[in-house]
Amino acid sequence: MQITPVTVTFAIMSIFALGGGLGVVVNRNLVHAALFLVLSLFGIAGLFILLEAPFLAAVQILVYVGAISVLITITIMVTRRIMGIRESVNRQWPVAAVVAVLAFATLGFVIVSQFAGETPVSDVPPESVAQLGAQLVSSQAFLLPFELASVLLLAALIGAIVVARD
Amino acid sequence: MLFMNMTPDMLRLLVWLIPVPPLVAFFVILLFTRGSKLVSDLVSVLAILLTWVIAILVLIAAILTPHLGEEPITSSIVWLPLGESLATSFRMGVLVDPLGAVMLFFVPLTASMIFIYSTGYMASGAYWTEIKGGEGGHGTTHAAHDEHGGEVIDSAGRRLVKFDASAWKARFMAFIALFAGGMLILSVADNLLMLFIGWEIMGLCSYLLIGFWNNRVYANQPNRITPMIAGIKAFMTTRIGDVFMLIGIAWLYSFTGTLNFRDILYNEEALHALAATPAFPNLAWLGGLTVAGAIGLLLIIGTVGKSAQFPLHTWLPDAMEGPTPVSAMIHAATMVSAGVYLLIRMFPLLSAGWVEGGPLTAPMTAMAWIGSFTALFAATIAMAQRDVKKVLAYSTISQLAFMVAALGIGAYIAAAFHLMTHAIFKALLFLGSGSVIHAIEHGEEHAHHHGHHFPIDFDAQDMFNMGGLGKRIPVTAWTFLIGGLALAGFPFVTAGFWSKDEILADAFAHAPVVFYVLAFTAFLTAFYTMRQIGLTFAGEPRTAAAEEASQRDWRMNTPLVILAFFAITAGWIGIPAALNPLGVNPFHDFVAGTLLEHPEALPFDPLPMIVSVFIALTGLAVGWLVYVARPLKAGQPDPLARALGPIYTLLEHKYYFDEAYDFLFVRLFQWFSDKVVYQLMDRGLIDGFLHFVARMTEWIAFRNKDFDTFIVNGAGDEVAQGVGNLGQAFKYVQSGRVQQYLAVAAAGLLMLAGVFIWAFFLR
Amino acid sequence: MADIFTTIYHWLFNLITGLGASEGLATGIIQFLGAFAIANFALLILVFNIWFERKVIARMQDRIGPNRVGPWGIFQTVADLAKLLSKEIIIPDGADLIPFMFAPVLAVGSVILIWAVVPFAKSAIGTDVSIGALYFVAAGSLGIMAILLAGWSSNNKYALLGAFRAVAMLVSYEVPIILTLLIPVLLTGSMRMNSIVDAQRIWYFFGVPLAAIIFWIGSVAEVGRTPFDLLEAESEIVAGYHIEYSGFAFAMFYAAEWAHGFAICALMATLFFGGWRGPGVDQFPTLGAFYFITKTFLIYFFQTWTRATLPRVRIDQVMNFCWKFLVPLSLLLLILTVVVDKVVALSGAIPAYLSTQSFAAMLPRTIVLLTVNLVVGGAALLWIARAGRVERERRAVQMAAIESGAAQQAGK
Amino acid sequence: MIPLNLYLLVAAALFAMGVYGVLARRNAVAILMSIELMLNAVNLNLVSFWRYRAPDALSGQTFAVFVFAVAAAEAAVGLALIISIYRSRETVVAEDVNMLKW
Repeated sequence: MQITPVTVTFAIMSIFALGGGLGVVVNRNLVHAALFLVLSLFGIAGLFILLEAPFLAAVQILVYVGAISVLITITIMVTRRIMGIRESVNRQWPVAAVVAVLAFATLGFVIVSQFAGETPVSDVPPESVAQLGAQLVSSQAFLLPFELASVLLLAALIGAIVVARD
Repeated sequence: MLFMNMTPDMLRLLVWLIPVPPLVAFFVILLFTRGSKLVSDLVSVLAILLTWVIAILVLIAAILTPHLGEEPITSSIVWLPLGESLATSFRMGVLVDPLGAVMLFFVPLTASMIFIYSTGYMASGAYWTEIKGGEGGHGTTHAAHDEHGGEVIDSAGRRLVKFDASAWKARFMAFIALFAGGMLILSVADNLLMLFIGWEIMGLCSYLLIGFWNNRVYANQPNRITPMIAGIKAFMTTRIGDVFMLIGIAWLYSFTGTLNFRDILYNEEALHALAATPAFPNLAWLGGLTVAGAIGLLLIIGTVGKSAQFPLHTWLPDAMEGPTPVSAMIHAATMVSAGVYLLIRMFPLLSAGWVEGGPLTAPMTAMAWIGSFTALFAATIAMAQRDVKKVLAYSTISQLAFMVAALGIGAYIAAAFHLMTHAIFKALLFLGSGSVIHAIEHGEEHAHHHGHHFPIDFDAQDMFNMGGLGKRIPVTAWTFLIGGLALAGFPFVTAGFWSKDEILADAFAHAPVVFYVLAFTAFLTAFYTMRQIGLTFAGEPRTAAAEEASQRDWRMNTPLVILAFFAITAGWIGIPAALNPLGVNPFHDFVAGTLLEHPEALPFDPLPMIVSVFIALTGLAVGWLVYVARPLKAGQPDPLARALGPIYTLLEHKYYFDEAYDFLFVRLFQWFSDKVVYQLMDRGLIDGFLHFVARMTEWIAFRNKDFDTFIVNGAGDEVAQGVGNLGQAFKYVQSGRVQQYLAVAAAGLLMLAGVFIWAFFLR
Repeated sequence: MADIFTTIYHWLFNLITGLGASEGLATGIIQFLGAFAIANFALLILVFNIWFERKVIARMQDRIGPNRVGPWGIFQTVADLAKLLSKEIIIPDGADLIPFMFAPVLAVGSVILIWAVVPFAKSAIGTDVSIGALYFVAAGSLGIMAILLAGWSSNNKYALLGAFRAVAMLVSYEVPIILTLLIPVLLTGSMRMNSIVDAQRIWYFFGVPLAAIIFWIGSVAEVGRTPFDLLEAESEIVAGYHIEYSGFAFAMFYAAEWAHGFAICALMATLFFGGWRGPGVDQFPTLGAFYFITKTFLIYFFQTWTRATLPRVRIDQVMNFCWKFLVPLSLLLLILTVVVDKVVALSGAIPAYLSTQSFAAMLPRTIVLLTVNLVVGGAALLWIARAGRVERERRAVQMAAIESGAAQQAGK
Repeated sequence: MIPLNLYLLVAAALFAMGVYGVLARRNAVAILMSIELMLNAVNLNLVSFWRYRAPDALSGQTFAVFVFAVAAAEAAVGLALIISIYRSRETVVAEDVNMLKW
């Protein structure tokens, strides 16, 4: 694979995503972990752009960085006493490590053995964003799941308020 | 009129809207208007009436549609699109074909009536409830009525007070609204899964409603089943059927790749494939059971549970613990009908590979046997019941069995016809009985105000406490009479006659055995109906309560009258062509369209009709002679008891089925869990081992404590310590740490993944 | 009819390829140069903006304002800049260094990102992505993270307090912003900035003024300018989240805030005031840039004007105003706009209702939407007037109680 | 063009990290963050399969949108729970919240 802007971008974004992920799970300082999470999410967003899904990339930034990460960071800051925790992993971390490695090995095996060197079957149709929007509200496509998702969000909203208030 | 210039799209939209109002009403009541009984009544009744109007519009449009069977009113949306194209995704939708139209005729009708009736029925009444704990408890067994709400002690030593039965009325209206919504979903569903959703909604509601008076107890009868228990019982029993049904549905889906009725039942090759493929190729002893057969049997089990057929019938009589409108709802309009509706709907599948006159398929044979047996069995029980509602309950089982048997012998249209008429007149009977109970309770009130004393276990539902109500509640009496005659199949006038006669005619033509059984059952039916009418309305009052009984609630009387009207007329649309002034059998011709190849009507045969006329009349006559001509005096035993002797006791105790089940399953499992698991394994093995070890060490230590105390004690301590540590070590399995559980789960998942890889890639 | 920007583009392209670079490389270089130019514009224009604002406010407050450095004190900001740059960046004890240093960068970056989708002229736009509007919201939401980090890493309770306040307010005000941003997007049928501008033969402001106003209020709150400047209210939380910042780090926050303030003016102009649209722009596309800058500065003047006029509001008032007034109002407006628009379009009562081809073609739609907006806006005004009256009465009662209590105290 | 399996490998690695974090981190918030990582890995898979296998049917993107919704709901509720636990038990260490045991 020759060096093209795309490959370079892919490399950088993957490094962001994976490095950020690593930071999230190993960093002792939670605020830094949150920062790494943001970095990782950025990487994913970049990969989305490479996959020609700009809408998802924007939503990724908006929802994850703009909302979820902020939420997480605020929680970290509100539960401030936990900053005292020194050791960041519990007693079973070796088990966890083994499980994680095995999981990666399993997935990797399937991926490498099944999807080696596959390239897109066709180009993305123009105005795919418009199509996406149309599909979400078409009764012949995703209308029902879409409504369900909105109800779920409403329920989560109310539930979160009820749980978190004094 | 509106439906004349209704575009197809509007029509489809209307079909979608049919189940909506009750469901909305459910949430509105539960969320907002809970506080006010009046508003809740209005909301629910308006909702169901709206549904009724919509349903009537759709019904008329459907009847006006030519060849409705070929081009039914249907529309569907994608449930959840998966994979690369939207075309292959699973669809949810509505369907109104002739059969669905029949459902749309009687379900909203009966439901609306029941709703209106409930607003009156649930408005008053009181029952005993137990006070837990606390001090005090003065009062005697007969002090019940002296000061109202006063506390009494019953023979079981429980402290009871009267509880206002109308306290939770709003909730009740909400539940039946949800119930009606479930039934309507089921009626308009165009696929098995959606049907199953409605089915389960009703299952839940039946639990909620049967156990509605969940704090009710029966004075002096600590062993009598309470509403709470009855609800659980109904739920559990129907669950058994539902599980099998779900398996059947899954099997069907995995085989055909769709659950849509039209796609399966109206396409030759699918049915052929189903009927051709053996279900268990490697199980020869099953005698080449086809997939269609196997799935059919599973679905039948579902119906057996839902429609309370033998052997899963026991929940239904106990469901009588619920408020009477619930009994009417569950038994007439909706739930039990749903079971039979499922069978009728799936009939092409059940009869796949069956040709008119040919050998019956496995499911049909099963239905024929179950149906005819249950019919007779339940009818005999019904003869000996004292409780006015239990009689109806067993008669319901028996009538449903009629339909099942009819399907078993291929009498498709007769079954649908009887389903409709039965729903109407059985709803009428239940509402009537409810009004009777109400009257007796009012009578009890008045009589007590006039200084009468009743035992605290006075049962307002016991027919032997009634009598002579005909003059006191004429509306109820006449409508009940009409309903009873319809049930007994009083010739040429009532709806029940024509539908039952059609079943009998079919049976006579196809399966003589079934015919004889059903004919005899019809005789019993006529008899116990007359017995009930006689005991309830004829003669002189046998108690003070009956003496002063009264019921003048228009909310309860109007539905009775309306239903009585339909109980007469609903049958006329199905009069056989030969007798019909129109020269055709409209119902037959209409519903026949539902099937792929229309069953042609039987050539009219006078013999079965004569037989059924004769049977009905004799049954009624015998009942008349025994119970009406010489009405019972107070305290006089049931003449039937003298006639039948020990059999009567047997019947009275429902063939001891509850006891048998109790012994077979409940006790058995209790015994197993107690003796085997607890005593033997827990106490015996584990504790025994520990005790043994401990005692042994102690023994050794005692023996040798003179010399060598040190080692042996050490060893003993070690062993005891070891045992302790073992326990300590093991208890950590249950650590309460979610992450440990997760780790185990993940490890298990990985193992599965490994197996998967090995199976699909490495092998 | 090539405009100046395309001319420049071609000239550069030929130049670089002439130097022997591959076409891809040339495009890349030019894009980089474009980004560089836009970013610098966004930052350098501040130097002028700050002077402009100080001058305007001074005039409004009957002062002269900066008048020493350079003609009309125009170099005042340069002097301030030099001062700030020459100051030491103090890092407080126990500060979390990485976030502390990263926060200002993120703040400035998030603002500059916005400019990537602002169309100066039809052909002068950083990148005309198909999701421009969404991109703008996403980029804006990054600023929140910066504030949070700044507040946290300063290891100062006032900073953290200010950060929480700021985040609470910004997150809240994003809701009405997004809801009203949807309206021009819906009317255009695209999130592409250029399409949105293109569709404005009649400015959307005349069609949906209420949406424009709500968007404006929300944006001002996002920027945190008066009357929403309680985020760095010196009088209550000394300086909010950037209390511990000094020197250039502070300058970056400062720059970020002002740049953001200017960026929302540009977006306002783009979304509701027809962006680069103006007479003769189809013949001479270059005119577009001129129109755009003019509109932006007019709006900026309006912003300065509000700043000079309105007093600061309390945090609880800010939040209530957002959640209890703006959000429901914008939701209602959005739904009504969609429904009315759809109904009129589908009913076919007005031919070519959705056409944006000419002024005349857009007139009926504008009128329909305008009526909707006027009705909703009128109702909203009545409602909020009532609410305000109730509130004032409640306050009066409270104050009376307090005073009577105080009087009793004095009496004792 | 990048071959599909590279994207999938990145996603798999991210997922594995998430698994490790969920199982090994002590702090509940950290666990939540790891869950977010896993969700993102899933999204990456969905989108890349959509791009490479079925660009015409937008099911992949649509499901990613649903995952966003679920993730937002999950984060909101999860963090609310963490805060209320912190209020009542003064800790957000997952293994200290072990009332449900033997």
